[in-house]
Amino acid sequence: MNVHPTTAGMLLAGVLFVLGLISILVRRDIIFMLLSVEIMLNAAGLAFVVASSHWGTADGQVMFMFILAMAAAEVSVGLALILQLYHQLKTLDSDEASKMNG
Amino acid sequence: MLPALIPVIPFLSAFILMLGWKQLSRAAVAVIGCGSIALSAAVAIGIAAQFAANGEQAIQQHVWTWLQAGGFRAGVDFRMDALSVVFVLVITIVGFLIHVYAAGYMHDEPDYSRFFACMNLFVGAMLVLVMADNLLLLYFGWEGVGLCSYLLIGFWYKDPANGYAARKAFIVTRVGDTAMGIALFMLFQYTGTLHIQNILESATQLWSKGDPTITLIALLLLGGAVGKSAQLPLQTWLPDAMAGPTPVSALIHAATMVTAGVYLIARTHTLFELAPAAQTTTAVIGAITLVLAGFSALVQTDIKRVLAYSTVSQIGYMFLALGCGAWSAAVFHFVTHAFFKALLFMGAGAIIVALHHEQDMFKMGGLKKQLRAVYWVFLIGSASLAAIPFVTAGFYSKDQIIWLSWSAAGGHVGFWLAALLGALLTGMYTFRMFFLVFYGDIKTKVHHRPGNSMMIPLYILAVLSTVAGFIELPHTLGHVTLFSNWLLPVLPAVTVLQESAILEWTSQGLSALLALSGIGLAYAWVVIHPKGMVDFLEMPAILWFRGFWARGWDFDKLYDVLLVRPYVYLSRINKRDLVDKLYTGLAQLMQWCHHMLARTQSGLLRWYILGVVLGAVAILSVLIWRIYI
Amino acid sequence: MILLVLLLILFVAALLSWIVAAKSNLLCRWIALGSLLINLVIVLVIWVNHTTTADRWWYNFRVDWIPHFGISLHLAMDGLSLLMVALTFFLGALSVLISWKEIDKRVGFFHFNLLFVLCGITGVFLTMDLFLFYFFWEMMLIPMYFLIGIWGHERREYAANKFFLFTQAGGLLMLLAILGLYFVHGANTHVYTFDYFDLLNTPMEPGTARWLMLGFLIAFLVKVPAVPFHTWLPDAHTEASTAGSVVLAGLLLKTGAYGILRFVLPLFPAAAVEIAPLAMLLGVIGILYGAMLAYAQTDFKRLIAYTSVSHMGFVLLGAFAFNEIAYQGVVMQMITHGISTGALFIIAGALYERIHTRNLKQMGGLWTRLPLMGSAVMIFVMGSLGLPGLGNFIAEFLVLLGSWQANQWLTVFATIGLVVATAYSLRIMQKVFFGPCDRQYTLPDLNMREMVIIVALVIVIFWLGFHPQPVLNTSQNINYVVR
Amino acid sequence: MDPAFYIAAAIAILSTLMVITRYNIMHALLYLVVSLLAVAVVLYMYGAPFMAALEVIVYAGAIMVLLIFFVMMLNLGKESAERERGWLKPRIWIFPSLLCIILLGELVFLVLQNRQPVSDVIIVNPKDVGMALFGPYIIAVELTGILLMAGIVGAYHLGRQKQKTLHRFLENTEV
Repeated sequence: MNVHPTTAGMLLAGVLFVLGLISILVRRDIIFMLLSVEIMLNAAGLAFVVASSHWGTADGQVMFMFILAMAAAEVSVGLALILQLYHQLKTLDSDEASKMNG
Repeated sequence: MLPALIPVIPFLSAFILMLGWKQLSRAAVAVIGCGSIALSAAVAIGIAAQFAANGEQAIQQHVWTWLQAGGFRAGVDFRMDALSVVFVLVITIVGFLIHVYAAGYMHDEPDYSRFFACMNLFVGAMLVLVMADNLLLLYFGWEGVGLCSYLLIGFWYKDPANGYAARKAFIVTRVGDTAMGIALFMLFQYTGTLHIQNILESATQLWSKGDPTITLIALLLLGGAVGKSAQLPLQTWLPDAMAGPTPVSALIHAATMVTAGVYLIARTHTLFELAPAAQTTTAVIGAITLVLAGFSALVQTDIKRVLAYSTVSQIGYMFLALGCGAWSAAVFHFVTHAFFKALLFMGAGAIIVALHHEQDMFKMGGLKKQLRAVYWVFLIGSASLAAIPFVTAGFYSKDQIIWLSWSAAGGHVGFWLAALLGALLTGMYTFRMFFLVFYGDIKTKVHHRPGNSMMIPLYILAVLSTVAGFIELPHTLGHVTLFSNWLLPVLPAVTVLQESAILEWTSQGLSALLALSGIGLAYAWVVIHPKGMVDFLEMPAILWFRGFWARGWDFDKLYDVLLVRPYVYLSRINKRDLVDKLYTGLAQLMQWCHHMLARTQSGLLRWYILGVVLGAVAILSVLIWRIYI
Repeated sequence: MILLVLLLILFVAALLSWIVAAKSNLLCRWIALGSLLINLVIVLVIWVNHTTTADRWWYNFRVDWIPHFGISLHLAMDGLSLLMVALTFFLGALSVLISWKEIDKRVGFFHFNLLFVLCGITGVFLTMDLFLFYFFWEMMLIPMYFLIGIWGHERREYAANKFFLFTQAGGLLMLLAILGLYFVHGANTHVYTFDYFDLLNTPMEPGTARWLMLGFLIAFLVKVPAVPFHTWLPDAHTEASTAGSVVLAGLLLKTGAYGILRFVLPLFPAAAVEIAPLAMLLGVIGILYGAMLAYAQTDFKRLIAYTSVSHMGFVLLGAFAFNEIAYQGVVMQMITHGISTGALFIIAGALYERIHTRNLKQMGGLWTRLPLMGSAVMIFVMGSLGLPGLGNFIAEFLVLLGSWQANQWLTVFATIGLVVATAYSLRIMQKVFFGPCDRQYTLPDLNMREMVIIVALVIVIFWLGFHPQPVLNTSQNINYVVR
Repeated sequence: MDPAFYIAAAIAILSTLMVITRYNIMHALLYLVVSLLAVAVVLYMYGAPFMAALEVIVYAGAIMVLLIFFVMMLNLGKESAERERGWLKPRIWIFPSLLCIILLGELVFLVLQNRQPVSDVIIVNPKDVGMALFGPYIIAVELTGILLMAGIVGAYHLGRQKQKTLHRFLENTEV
């Protein structure tokens, strides 16, 4: 099959990203939502690496590393927040945390 | 002597009376009120004498420049010429007599001072009207008398009906004034001035006979005159104006103010001569009004309303005369009418007071014995109004009009017939009233006899109503033309087409015969055969006509349906202002949008993400659309 | 310099009266009254001593403010300004007098606001720099907002907000137009200035002129107010305290009319001629529509407010007739309307103090109890229906006479407005003073203070009616409007 | 492309699908680990071996393990799985899924616009990455450091169990 590697990689990244998006849209459980964010971040990182290989430069991979670092920070803070939320609301339902409505 | 004194004295006295309404005693009020008019009358007579001595040279006086702006100039300038002198004399003398009468008539009323203040104010404004040298000052007097009329019709303000009558009078006349105002604008546009003499001079150069512009101007002036003089189609206010005290009716709504229209047309006769169509319209209005009002007068039950309709009818005669070009005849009728109508009104007032404010003629009767003096003067007044030949002033003035309505240049046989019909009606309604009041059974007891201050003016007026006719006698009877000669410098002589003594005799004979037969009919119905009259009047068809005429041919209803009610209805439903709804609607729309937007702020995380996704889809769609499709 | 003094006196008095009120309300009132009377005397002295010269501008005072942007403190006075300023101080002094008893809470702040708004109005009438003009234009807005919003009647907040929004929206359009004019002038002449005299002969495209003129015109139409923009007026007038109503009707509306005469017509003569028929039409619609609305009202003050709409229609009609007679009439109308409507509001306020209602249906027959007040109302009602002998007649007659030369049909309809004016004017008398009176208790008639106010107003309105020539002479120089 | 790529890609997609359809959080996490490993393979084949290693170590290793331990700490069992089942009704997920598929379609359309001739992937050395990282991107690296530091402090601060201390905007809840 003569598919341009960049095209293939980008398609894969796109599919993964959209799957993550679907998940974050349909889930109410806040941990699942965090999970979905991870999927999407990962997909984005993949896209960067594919681009990096397409142009033959290191920038994309650098970006991937940054995404990795950010994902780590995000997960740590996110989990702490979920913990607090769970203690406050006794649930992981994100819809319960809708006090900031208009 | 200064002409300005004539109106200034009543104004001053009105001012004093207004300021001193609490401090002045009744006697003082009466003295100031009547004295000022007497003084004014004296000055007027003096000026008239001076005027006559000077060979009828118009006396002018410039008091101050009222306003001057951008080429427009109007001063407070007075001018006395023959026409003004006639009007000034009638106004001051009749006004004085009525003031004296009112001092007695109103004696028991509260607000004595207010009454005399308004009456003086009225006389002053009326004098300004007839002495004004320019149309703006004339308009000042014109509106001033309207205001006083309003104040005095609504004098007994506690009854809302009086207030409404006053309001109606003011508004209806204001409709006419609006027309007159537009005429003023047009005159200024074409002649560049509102100075009456200048206008009259330049009019003949500016316009040829029958020019549409001058016709329009003359018609608009006629509109003003029609409003003030209660002619068709603006006659409806006058009968209601009888809500005021009787001296007011006598002074304002019979003798002087309502003839302001006659004055205006006579004053601007040059314009009307240039506009034959407008002049004919004047005559037609006069003819129709005098007949319609005659019928209405015939069926009234209120004595003052009979007189009110009779006034409308008599002014119709004057308009007819004006329309036929018989200028001096109209003014002559104004003079005699002022005398005998004031007399009749004040006589009626004396009766009304005597019967404890009873105005319904069918509740009067048999007063001949009880009020002898009033009986005689009322008889003289009625005779003059009905134009009984040879001995009454009314005969000479009215007969002249009847004859000229046919024979004059602007005359027509139709006008003549209408005038004759009017003569018959006048005889009928006048003496119907007379017999109802003074003959028959006593229905209401007399509880108060009029005093001297009320009776003396009546005697004087009775004399005037008789002798005033002898200053102008027709060709067939002596041919005295003192009056028309006097007016000749101002008002041109009438052009008579048919100089035939026989025809004139016929006309006079006919009118006299009709007047007398009218009286005979009234006598037959009221005195000899009252039963038959009642039977006849109760017939359904007659009953309908009676109602129709009594309501003044339903003009009130017509205007009510056509103008008043739609206006009131429209303004009522629009009370909250439709335009405001536009803005409050806008505010509400904004508020609605705010609520809608606020609701999207649900606090649900997924909802927000959905928004992000929608945005992404939209942006990409646009991108694809723009680049690839 | 004297012009700056006029403004400074008001400004200082405003601050002083606020400070002093903490100690004594009476002193605060006297300071306010005194400052206005001093100003009135100054203006009258200027007027009396002035001899007609060829120069149109009586005083001209100019100091650079922000020279970088061409902004200067430029005050000037001609006949029109003088008349308007005199009216401002006269009605201002009366407003202080009528608030003497009516306002008893936050007296200091009230007088601060009152003097401040008067200061703004004076500034508007005197300034000849467009930036400064906008400054004063907005300066009179805020205190007025407080005057309505704090000391008003029941729905005062609604009314105050409405007033603020309408005038602010108009003001912003004007700001845009001012800036537009500034830049157009700068681009065409390379002189960037806000100075009125420099901007007078700005060369510009007809299209541009049209848009800029519209910006100014709409701001002024809102203030005048012309018909589609009039709806703030009845609410504001009705809900404001008496002094607020007097200042609103007597002065604030005049700033709109003044703006049209001073700015719209001279700055954009060609565009103004183009829009003249439309503006005159708006004027006539205002006359008839306002009168019709006035006729339907049952609230005394609201009725008077709508008569303002009707009367200011004459101003619009005359301003766009482009001839001297109409223009003189407009100036007269501005003054006489201020006097007569102000007087009616004062009386409505006095009546409210006595019977605690503004509802016409609950009045009637008051002549028996209050003959003096009745006479006063009679005079001013007659004024508002245009009775000769009172100032309003001169004004309306001149406007109509002038506009007849410009547009005859519209003038005919405007003249019909006089009939309708009669209907609503007499309705006031009928509902309030005529008819039976069911009040058994006695009401105090006008007291000394109110008599002083009313007599002053009556004298002025009669003076204007019988001898308007001094005013007409003062406002005579108009070659800059009618070109 | 290598068949290996297709296999890895298929595994990644399938396992991700499994992640998003699981009711049990633990299963989902484990599928996610699989997915991440598959992606690591893909990364390797795109010439980024170092990144592949990082993916395995940091993502699949550290982050996922952190999540797993967290879930275990909360002790979410059958109940939450049941609740999850109740929430995931077609009515809920159909519309968002359609929307996302539209988005995917657009992405695919855009990606497929790439008409360049097929070429091999270009391998980028870890050394180049390191040079770039500490060359032009040095500021970003510093910032990332600060971010991680903030993450640590934040996690510590938020993770502390404070009795009765409600967060500012969670006060007055009807708990």
